[in-house]
Amino acid sequence: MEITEKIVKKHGLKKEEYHRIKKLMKRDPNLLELGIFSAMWNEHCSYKSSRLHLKKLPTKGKQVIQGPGENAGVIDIGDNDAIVFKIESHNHPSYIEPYQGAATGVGGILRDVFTMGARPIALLNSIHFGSPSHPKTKSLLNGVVSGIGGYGNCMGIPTVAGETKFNDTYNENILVNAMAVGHTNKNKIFYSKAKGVNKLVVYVGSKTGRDGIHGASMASAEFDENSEEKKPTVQVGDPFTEKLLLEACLELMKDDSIIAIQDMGAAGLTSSSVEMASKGSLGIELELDKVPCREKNMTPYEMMLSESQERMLIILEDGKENYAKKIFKKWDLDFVVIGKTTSTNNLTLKFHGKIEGEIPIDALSSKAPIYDRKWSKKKASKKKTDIKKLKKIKLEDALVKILSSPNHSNKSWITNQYDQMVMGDTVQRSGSDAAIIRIHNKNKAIAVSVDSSANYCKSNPVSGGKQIVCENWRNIISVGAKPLAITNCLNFGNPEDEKIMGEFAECLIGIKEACEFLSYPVVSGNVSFYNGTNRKNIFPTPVIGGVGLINNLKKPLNHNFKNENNIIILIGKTFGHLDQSCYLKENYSIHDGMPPEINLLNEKNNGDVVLNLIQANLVSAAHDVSSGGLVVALSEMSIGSNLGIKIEKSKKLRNTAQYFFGEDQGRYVLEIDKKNLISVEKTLKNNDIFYENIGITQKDYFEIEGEMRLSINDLYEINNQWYNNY
Amino acid sequence: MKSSVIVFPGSNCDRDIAVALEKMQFKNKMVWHKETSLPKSDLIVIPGGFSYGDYLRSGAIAGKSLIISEVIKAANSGCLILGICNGFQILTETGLLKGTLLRNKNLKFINKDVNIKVLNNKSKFTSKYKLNQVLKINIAHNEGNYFTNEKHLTELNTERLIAFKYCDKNGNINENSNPNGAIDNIAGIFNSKKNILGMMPHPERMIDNMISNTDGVNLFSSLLN
Amino acid sequence: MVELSLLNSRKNKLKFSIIVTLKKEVLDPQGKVVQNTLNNLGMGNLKDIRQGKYFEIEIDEIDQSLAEKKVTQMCEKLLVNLIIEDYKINKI
Amino acid sequence: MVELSLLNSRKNKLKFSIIVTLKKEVLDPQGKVVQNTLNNLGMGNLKDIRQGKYFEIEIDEIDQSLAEKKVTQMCEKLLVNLIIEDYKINKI
Ligand SMILES: Nc1ncnc2c1ncn2[C@@H]1O[C@H](COP(=O)(O)OP(=O)(O)O)[C@@H](O)[C@H]1O
Ligand SMILES: [Mg+2]
Repeated sequence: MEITEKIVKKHGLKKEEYHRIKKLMKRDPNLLELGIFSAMWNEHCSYKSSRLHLKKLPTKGKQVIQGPGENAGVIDIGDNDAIVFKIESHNHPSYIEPYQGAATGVGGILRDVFTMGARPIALLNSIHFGSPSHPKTKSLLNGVVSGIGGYGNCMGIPTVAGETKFNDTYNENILVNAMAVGHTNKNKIFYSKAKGVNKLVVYVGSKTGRDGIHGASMASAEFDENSEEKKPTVQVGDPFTEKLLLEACLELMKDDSIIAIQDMGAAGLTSSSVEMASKGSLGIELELDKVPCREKNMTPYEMMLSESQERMLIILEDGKENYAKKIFKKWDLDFVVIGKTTSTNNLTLKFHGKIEGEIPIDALSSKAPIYDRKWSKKKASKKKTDIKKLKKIKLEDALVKILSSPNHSNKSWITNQYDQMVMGDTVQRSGSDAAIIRIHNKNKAIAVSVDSSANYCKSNPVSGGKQIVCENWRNIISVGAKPLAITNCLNFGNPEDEKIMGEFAECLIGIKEACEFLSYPVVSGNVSFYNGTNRKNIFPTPVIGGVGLINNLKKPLNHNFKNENNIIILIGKTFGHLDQSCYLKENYSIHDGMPPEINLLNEKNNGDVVLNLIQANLVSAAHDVSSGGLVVALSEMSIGSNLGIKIEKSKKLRNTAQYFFGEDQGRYVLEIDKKNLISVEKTLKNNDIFYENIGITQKDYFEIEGEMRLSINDLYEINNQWYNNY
Repeated sequence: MKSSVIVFPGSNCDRDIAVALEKMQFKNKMVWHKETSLPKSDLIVIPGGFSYGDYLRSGAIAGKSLIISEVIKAANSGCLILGICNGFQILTETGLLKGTLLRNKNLKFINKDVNIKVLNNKSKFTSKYKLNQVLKINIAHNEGNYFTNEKHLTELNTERLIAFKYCDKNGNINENSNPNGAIDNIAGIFNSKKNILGMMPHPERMIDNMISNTDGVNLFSSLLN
Repeated sequence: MVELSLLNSRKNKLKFSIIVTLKKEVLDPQGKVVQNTLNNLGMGNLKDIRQGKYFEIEIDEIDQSLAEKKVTQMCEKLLVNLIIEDYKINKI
Repeated sequence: MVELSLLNSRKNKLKFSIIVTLKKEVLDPQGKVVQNTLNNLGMGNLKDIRQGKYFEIEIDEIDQSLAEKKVTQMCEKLLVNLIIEDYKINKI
């Protein structure tokens, strides 16, 4: 069959890219080969638009065992324990079929983690929806949440943290990012680099169907008129099979049968085989007749491009076939030798005894295109809202408005649908700044959190990028953990648009700067471009997933107030920055202006000292101040605990709204027992930390002198009604 | 005390219950569902999870497995059997316990700490609790909505075969304290000989103050007596 | 009185069955496990099993074609996930 | 050859549908929610909705009555929870 221009286009390849393919192949590719190129050269697999920028991120550190480039990042948490983690997007599939899209997103990220030999111990998610009043939002929310729960619950892995946001910008393009965290012995990590010639290539897991054969299969519809059976199929998650796959893989990983292992994610068999061969500078030969298929008459094209879930590719040591097979049989899973490694440096595909396709591995990997796309800097917004010119709103009314808004309402409607307790090591569930998961059988724990701030990033990508790393760092610190490393999911619009590419480049500059300053390296991540429709791109939404370590788990900390009559201290300076704040958005629908500045020096100082205080057991509760400012942070500490506060109004700031709702960065609220006050203040002074004693905790009432007094019960109700009424 | 935990494909609270049993000094063995005989045990636990993905009906397929006929034999000869969550569902599917577990009334998976009340402490499973004691225990299930027919319900009541009911923190048993729609707020039941207990809440999640509370401990220590 | 309203309601009601099945090529994890189990239970001559949902709907409507339209609407709006499922409506 | 075996297999196979519904006296949480939702969607003339499961089974058997017996067995042994569910088998 002749490869026409139309077919090339349907495969998402540009004319120039097709020429490059012909040059690399030294001939015209056939359809199978073209499909493989299209899969490997698309944005998702090749990172062709993002690679140059990603390279600049700091990825090293004493704690880093494996940075980006493997299935997931790996960090060292001492005592031979390693933590393996990564975040990934499943935005488009979740918009089409929210339940299955979200479920398979969770399934995919779990495979990335257990491929490396780690048992998953926690799941997180960052989900962004359109406006609640958009007709699709409700069913998308329902579907996504039950899909995430459906998969994680069935696997028996606790879903412990996340974030849920609503914004018009996601009306036509929701974001569903899932993060998985696993634990393993640091000497038992498995990689995807093939080694040795003539080693068996083994297919394990579910059978291959015609699932998710993307644009490619649309192309195939055109040259085959009776194409009903060739329509791409939505991927359906099968968490039960994945659970079996997890147990079987971990069982096999107990000894040294595996040379390399790679899950079949996007572009399934194609990317997994090419990646293993490419990393090992080898060739790979597959006999496609042997691929376990779910459907009749599947073509090599379909087998290579299928995105059926719950499958893995393993390169086995010599003499281990029977041993390994037995394990997979025990777990009722397919185990089929489908090929071998070769010295040809080609991907060779055989079907019915004939070579149906042969492509140099490097043409698919190292020689794939990389673009230095044009990008333009964002102009700084000059707008500044003059707070004095706004109609005055009572503090209580403004607070109620925020606490009852979709974005700030209590998320237990969501988190109650996730099993947070299975595995028996969840020290801190959803609802605090970060979740805490104990390392099984040990007296230490990790803290995990995911965060994003699309509004900040939209108005100023550089400082937004910085801010989001800092907020994540603060969340980890607030539960008393030392932040170790992050993963990131970069959700952006169309990179071929200069402005969008600019948002991407500038966000990364910000992320890089913050990560460097805080020694908070990036060890894994994922880029999702083309979020949006036509010319309407989503706000730039980088999502940061952080992991921290609690070395001595004596008294885990969360943000709930603990006792009456304790002192409340605000760490960090309050300037009263209201532009881009949720106060202006929720109360005045004002969306412009610049986000608050980030002062990395203060950020680091404040964070380090707060962590010291917590580790010295001097803090009863801690919470970072983020969206909504001081008063929202205080409310959250009250609502969780049934204890109120009594706050004296600061005389320093003239404007109440600025003081209580300002979103200045680098701030924390601490609850301090009176008996610890002297040592706390001493430490703060010694370290030049700016702080204010703002009040005390008290029974039953949330009270700000001269401004408001509300019972905690009312506050709770206000914060809890939205989801239940939606 | 010797205990055995039956592991099905898709079980996922098997490790949690093993940790609890060992912490409470049981000599515990894990038993893979394909095995055809049981190690000698005083207590057999069928753990929570999603055996066979909960496909068809939760517990249905595990209820047909090889090892289950051994469990039934053991049960009939008086061995203590504890089914937690999915284990409870499996026990109803095998007929060892009557009734069934329907989908939660809100059709959603529910994970939270709920209160349950001890309605009968005259059993090998509950003797260490006080009568009417209110416990706080975690639930995590899709199908915990217990249902049975009138006749059996009467029997449960007259024979005092209801082990636990959902209640509020003050012990009130009503619609508001019923998380999943279970008939009469039933959270756990015995068979007529009271050597079998099926319950939706997870006592094995409540044995460690670092994680939750220790309201589950007495269930295990009752068994040790 | 009672009889009359009963009669009335009978006249007014039309009953339909709806069968919803997964599209042919969509993975059916449940069906797979059920088939294996039936095989293990010694029912080896089972060739194929497809699973689906069933609804029986009674609606207050005299006009059959109107009623059918309504049922179709219910299917498309709620009962069926058109992306992965097919459905059939029958008057019963 | 191909055609012959195809013919053969066709002859050997019998197809049945099974409809499994909750018994009348069993509360049907799902049905209730579906009914409410449909009402909220403005399909208020819905009188009653019952939900159930549907299976399509193909078995390797020429004798219809034997086949039916087998299908009944599958129902009673696995597919149906007789405590709460009723079932109907139809040849299709
Ligand atoms: N989709 C979700 N899944 C799990 N947990 C969530 C989800 N959305 C929000 N949460 C939890 O709700 C709590 C509040 O979230 P958020 O306001 O974003 O916290 P923060 O501002 O401290 O990052 C956190 O504990 C978070 O983990
Ligand atoms: Mg926080």
